[in-house]
Amino acid sequence: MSELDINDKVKEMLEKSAENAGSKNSEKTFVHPEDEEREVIAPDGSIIKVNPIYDYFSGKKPTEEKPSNGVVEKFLNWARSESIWVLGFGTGCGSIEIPPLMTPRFDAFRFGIQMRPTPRQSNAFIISGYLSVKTLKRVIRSYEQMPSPKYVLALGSCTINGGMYYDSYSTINRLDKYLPVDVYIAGCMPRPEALLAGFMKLKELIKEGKGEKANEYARNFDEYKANQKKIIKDWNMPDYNW
Amino acid sequence: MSKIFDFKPDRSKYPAKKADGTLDVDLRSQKYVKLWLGPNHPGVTGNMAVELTLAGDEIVEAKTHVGYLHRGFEKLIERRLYVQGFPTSIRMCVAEPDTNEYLIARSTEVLSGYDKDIPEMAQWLRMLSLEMARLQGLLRGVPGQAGTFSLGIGVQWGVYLRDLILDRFEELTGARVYHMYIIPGGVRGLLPDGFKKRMEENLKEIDNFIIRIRQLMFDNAIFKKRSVGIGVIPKEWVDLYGIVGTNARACGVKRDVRKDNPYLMYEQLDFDPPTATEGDIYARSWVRWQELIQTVDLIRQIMAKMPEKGDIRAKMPNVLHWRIPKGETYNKLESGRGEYGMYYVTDGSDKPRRVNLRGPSYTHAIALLEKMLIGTNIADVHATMVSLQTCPPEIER
Amino acid sequence: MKEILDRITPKYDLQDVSIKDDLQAYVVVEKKLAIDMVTYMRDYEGFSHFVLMSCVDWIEDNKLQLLYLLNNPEKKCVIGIKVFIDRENPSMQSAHHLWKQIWTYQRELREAFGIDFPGSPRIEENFVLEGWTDKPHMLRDFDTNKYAEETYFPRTGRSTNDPATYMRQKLYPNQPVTAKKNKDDE
Amino acid sequence: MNIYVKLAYTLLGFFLVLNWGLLMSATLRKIVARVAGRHGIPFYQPWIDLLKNIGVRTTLSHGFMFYLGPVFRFTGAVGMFLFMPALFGSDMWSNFSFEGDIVLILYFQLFGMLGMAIGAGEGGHPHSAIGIARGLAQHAAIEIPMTLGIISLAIQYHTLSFTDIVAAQQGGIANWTIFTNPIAGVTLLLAALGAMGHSPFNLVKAPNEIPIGPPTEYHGTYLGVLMSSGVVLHVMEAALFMNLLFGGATNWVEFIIKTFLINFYSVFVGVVFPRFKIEQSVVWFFKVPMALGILAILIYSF
Repeated sequence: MSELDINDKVKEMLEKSAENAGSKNSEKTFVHPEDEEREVIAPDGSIIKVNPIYDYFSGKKPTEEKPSNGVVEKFLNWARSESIWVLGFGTGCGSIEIPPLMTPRFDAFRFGIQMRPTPRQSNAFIISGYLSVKTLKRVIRSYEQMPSPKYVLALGSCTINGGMYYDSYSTINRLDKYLPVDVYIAGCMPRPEALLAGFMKLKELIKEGKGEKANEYARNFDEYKANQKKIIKDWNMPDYNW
Repeated sequence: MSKIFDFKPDRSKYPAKKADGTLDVDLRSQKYVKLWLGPNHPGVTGNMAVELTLAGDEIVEAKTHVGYLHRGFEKLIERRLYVQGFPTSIRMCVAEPDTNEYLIARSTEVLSGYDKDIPEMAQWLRMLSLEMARLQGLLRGVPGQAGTFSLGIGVQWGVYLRDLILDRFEELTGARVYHMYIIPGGVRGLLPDGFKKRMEENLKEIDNFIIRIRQLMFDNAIFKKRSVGIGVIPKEWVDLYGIVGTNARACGVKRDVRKDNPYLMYEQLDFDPPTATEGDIYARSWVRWQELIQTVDLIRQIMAKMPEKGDIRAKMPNVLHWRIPKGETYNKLESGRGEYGMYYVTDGSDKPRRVNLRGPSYTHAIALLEKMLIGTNIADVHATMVSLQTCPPEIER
Repeated sequence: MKEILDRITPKYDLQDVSIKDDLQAYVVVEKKLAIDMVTYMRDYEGFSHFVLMSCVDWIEDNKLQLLYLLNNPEKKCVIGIKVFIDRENPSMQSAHHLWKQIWTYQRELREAFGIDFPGSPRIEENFVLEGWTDKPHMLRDFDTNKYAEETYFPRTGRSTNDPATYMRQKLYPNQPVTAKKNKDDE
Repeated sequence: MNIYVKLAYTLLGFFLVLNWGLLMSATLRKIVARVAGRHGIPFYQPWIDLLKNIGVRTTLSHGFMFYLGPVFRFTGAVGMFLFMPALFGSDMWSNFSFEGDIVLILYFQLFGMLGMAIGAGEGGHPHSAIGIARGLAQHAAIEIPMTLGIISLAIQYHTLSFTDIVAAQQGGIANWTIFTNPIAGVTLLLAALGAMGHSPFNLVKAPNEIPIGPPTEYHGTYLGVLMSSGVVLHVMEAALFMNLLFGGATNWVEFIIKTFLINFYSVFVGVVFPRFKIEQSVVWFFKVPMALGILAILIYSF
C-alpha cells in the first residue's frame, strides 16, 4: 500500500469516527490529542512521520493463506492438533476454570495444550465467557496478531446468545458475528471436563482439515469488520512511545 | 556490599511537576517509556490493565484501567424480579461468589422484614458455605503470592486442594463455582450424608499443605528478599484510602466485620483475626497464611457446633409476586479480600430500584495501587497487585 | 447512633432522619451543607472510614439522590448522608480532598449518571465504557434491553417468558390465564 | 581423519545433541510437573511443538535484523557445539576443538545473546528490549565468577585447551576438577545456575513480568529455530561444565547421564526458589561466587 492510500484511508476513518461521534455528541471526537499525526525526532536526528491511528490499528486486510496439499498438510495438521498453544488472556469469568485445567486434577498438558503469554506464539484463543465491547476490541486485536492457522474456542452461554447478559448494554450477544468460532463449549460456566471435551473436539476438527477459520475470517473480512465497527466506535489504541 | 548497589536515585525533582500537581512527563522527550500491563498479560490479576510510565526500570506514574469485565449488573438487576436478580447478581465476582449470594439474600430479607425469621440451621449452613468460599479463595491466593515470583509449584498444590473444596461444594449445592445456595429465606438444602467425614479428610490434606507452604514460602530466602519491605502500606493510609480486610490487618489495624458487626452465628465461634504490623507484601501473605489456618479451624468448629437437623427455610411469599416496601439498607460481610458490602434500595415495586456493590478492590486496585506502584520496579507490579488481592469484576460490576 | 444523630440534627438541619437499627442510619441534608457535614462527621464524630458513594435515580421526582456512606470503626456504626440534586444538568461539589479513593467514585458517577464534580481529578476520563455515545447508562430512562437488541445481534430462537405467566401455565395448564390472581398483585 | 568424514560425523553429532536436547527438555519439564503433582507433557511433545512451529503459515517480519536474531542464536549454539569436544578421546566426536578453545567457547556463549539483542530490539516490543537489557546485565554478572573459575583451572592445569583439561582429569573420579580444585568447582557450579537460565535466574523470560522477554515477537519458524538452538545450548552449557569439572565423557551414555544431571541440578534449585530481581541477581553473583573465584585463583597463584 502506498503512502497516499494510507493517508486517504486514515482521513476517511477519522471522518467516519468524527461522524459517529458527532451524531449524538458533537463535542466528543474519538481522536485523543496524542493520537494525531505528528513528527517524531529519531535518536539520529532524522524526522519520522508517525500516524498513531494507522500505525496501531491495522486496517489491512489479512491475506488468505492456502493450506499446502496432500500428505504434508495432513501431517502438519496432526502436529497442530497435538500441540495447541492457548493465548493466556482471561476475558471473562470462565477464566477461573483455566487454573484447574492446568493443574494436577485435570492437567491439560497431557494433551499438548499449553498457555502462551503472547499472541504471536499462540494458535488457539479461549474466549472465556461474556465479552464486553471494550474487551472485544482487544480480543480482535490479539486475534489478528495471532499467526494462521488459528482457532477460537468460545466458552459459556454468554458467547452463544448472550446468556444471562442478553439485555446488557455492554456485552455482545453472539461472538460468531465478530470472530469465526471453531468450537462452542456450553455451560455457565463450563466445567474443566467440558473444556477438555471441547479441546478434543477441536483436535478432531483440525485433524479432519476443518480448522481453516482463519482463512474464513480473511475471506469475509469486510463483513466481520462492518459488524465490529458497528459496536466499537473508539478505535484508538493505547499510546506506546517505543 | 549491598549498600553500594542499593542506589536510590533522587526523584524528588525528576520528573518535574506541573502547576496542578500532575507529573510533567513528556513522552516525546524519549526519557520515558510507556508500558501497558494488560489486559492481555499473564501478570495481571483478571482482566484489567495498568498503564505504567517508566523512567529506566522505575515506575514514575501508574494508571489503572478497568471496564474490560463490565456487564452492567447494577442496571440488569433493576430490570429483573428480586428472585431473578439473584442468579444474575452472584456472578458479580467470581473469586468468592457465595458472598454475593449472602448479601443479596440478606438485603431482600432485611427490607421485607423476614430477617428475624431465618432458622438457625440455615444460618449455620450459610456460614459454612461462606467459610468454604473463603477457604477456596485462600487456597488460590496464598500460594498465588509465591506464584508472582515464579514459584509455581505452590500454586499447583493449592489449586488441586481448591478442587477438593469445590467437590464438597458440588456435593452440598450441586454446582462447582456458582452455587446459588444461600437463597432469600434460607438455604437450598441440608448437608448430605457423610459430608462431614469427607470434609474432614480434605481438611487434613489442607493441614499438610499449610505446613508445606510455610516451608516453601516463609522460610525461603529469595521469597523474603522479594517481599520484605516492598509494597509497604503505612498505618495512616488505612482510613485515608479506605483499606479493609487482610490488607488493613497486615499493617496493624484490626478490622474484621465478623468481629466488629457480627452476622450469622459468628458470635458463637472462637476466633481472633490474625494481624501483623509491617504492612509489606510479606506481612500480607503471612496474615493470609494464618487466616488459612484459622479458616480451616472455623470450618471444623462450625461442623462440630451446628445442629444435625432443623428448618432450613423461612416461610416466604411467592417469589414471582414478591413486592418489597420502599426502603434502603447497607449490608456487609467479611470476604477473603475484606469488607464486602451492598447498598440496596427498593421502591415498593417488584424490582429493586438500585443495587450498589462495594467491593474492596474498588479502592485497593485503583487509588491505592496507583499510589503504591510509584517508585517500584516492573518486577514488583504483579506482586503488589496480587498481594492486594485485586479482583477486577467487583470494581466495574 | 441516636445520640450522634441528636447532636447533629439541629446543627445541619437534617430533614429526613431514619434509623434502621442501632448501627445504621440515613439522613438527608441540603446540597450546600453536604460536604461540610461529611467533613464534620469525619473529623469530629469519628466516621473515618469511607465506605461507599452511590447514586439513586428517582426519576418520578426528577431528582438524583447521592449517598455518602461513612463508617465509624470505633462505634462500629454506619451513617448514610443523602443529598438530593437536580436531575437536569446534575452537579455536585467534589469531595476528593477528603479521602483518596473518592475521585474514583466521582469518575464512575460522572460516567454512569452524568453528574459533574468540578475540580475532581481525571473526571473526564472513561471509567468502564469506551466510546460511549448514548446517554449515561445508569439513568432509569436508558433502556438497556432496547439498546442491546438494536446494537448486538440477538440470536434468533431465543425466547423470553414472563416468569409469573409461564409458571402459571406450567402449574395450572387448564385454567385460563386471567382466572386466578395472586393477592399480592392487586 | 579426512575432513569430510569429520564434517559428516560433526553433523551427525549435532543431530544427536539436538534430539537429546529435545528429549532432555521434555524430561526436565516432566520432572517439574511431577513435583507439582501433575502427570506432565508426553516425552515427544517438543518434537511436535517444533513441527507445529514450522507448520505455521503466517510469517511476519520487522526488518532484516529480525531475521538474523534466531540465526545468530543458532550460530551461538552451533559454535559452542563445534569447538567443544563432545566425547573425549574419540576421533569422530571431538568435533573441531583445538588449542585455546576455551576462550572461544566463552565468546560463543555470549554470541547468541548479542544476536538476540539485535534481533529482538528490531522486533520493537518493549518486553523484548527489557528482557534483553536484563539478560545482558545478568550475563555480565555471570561471566565474572565463571571467568575467575576458568582462570583458576587454567592456572591449575597450565593450559587453556579443553582437550588437555579433560585429559588431565582422566583415570578415576578422584582426578575430577571438582575434587582436585573444589573452590573453583563450586564457583563454576554457582555460575552454572545462572548460565542455565532456570529460576531463580530466569528473569530474562520472566513469564509474569515481561512475557516472555526477547522472543515476544518471534513466531512460527523463527520460534522453531530459537527452540532448537535453546535446547542445544542447554546441552552444550552442561557439556561445558561436564568437561571442566566432571572429567568429560568418553562415550555417549556417559555424556547423556552427565549433561542430564548437571541440568537436573539447576532445575532442582529452580523448582523451590522464586525469581530474583535483576539487581538482586547481579549482586548475588558479585558476592559469594566472585569471592570464591578470587580465592580459587589466589590459592593457585602462590
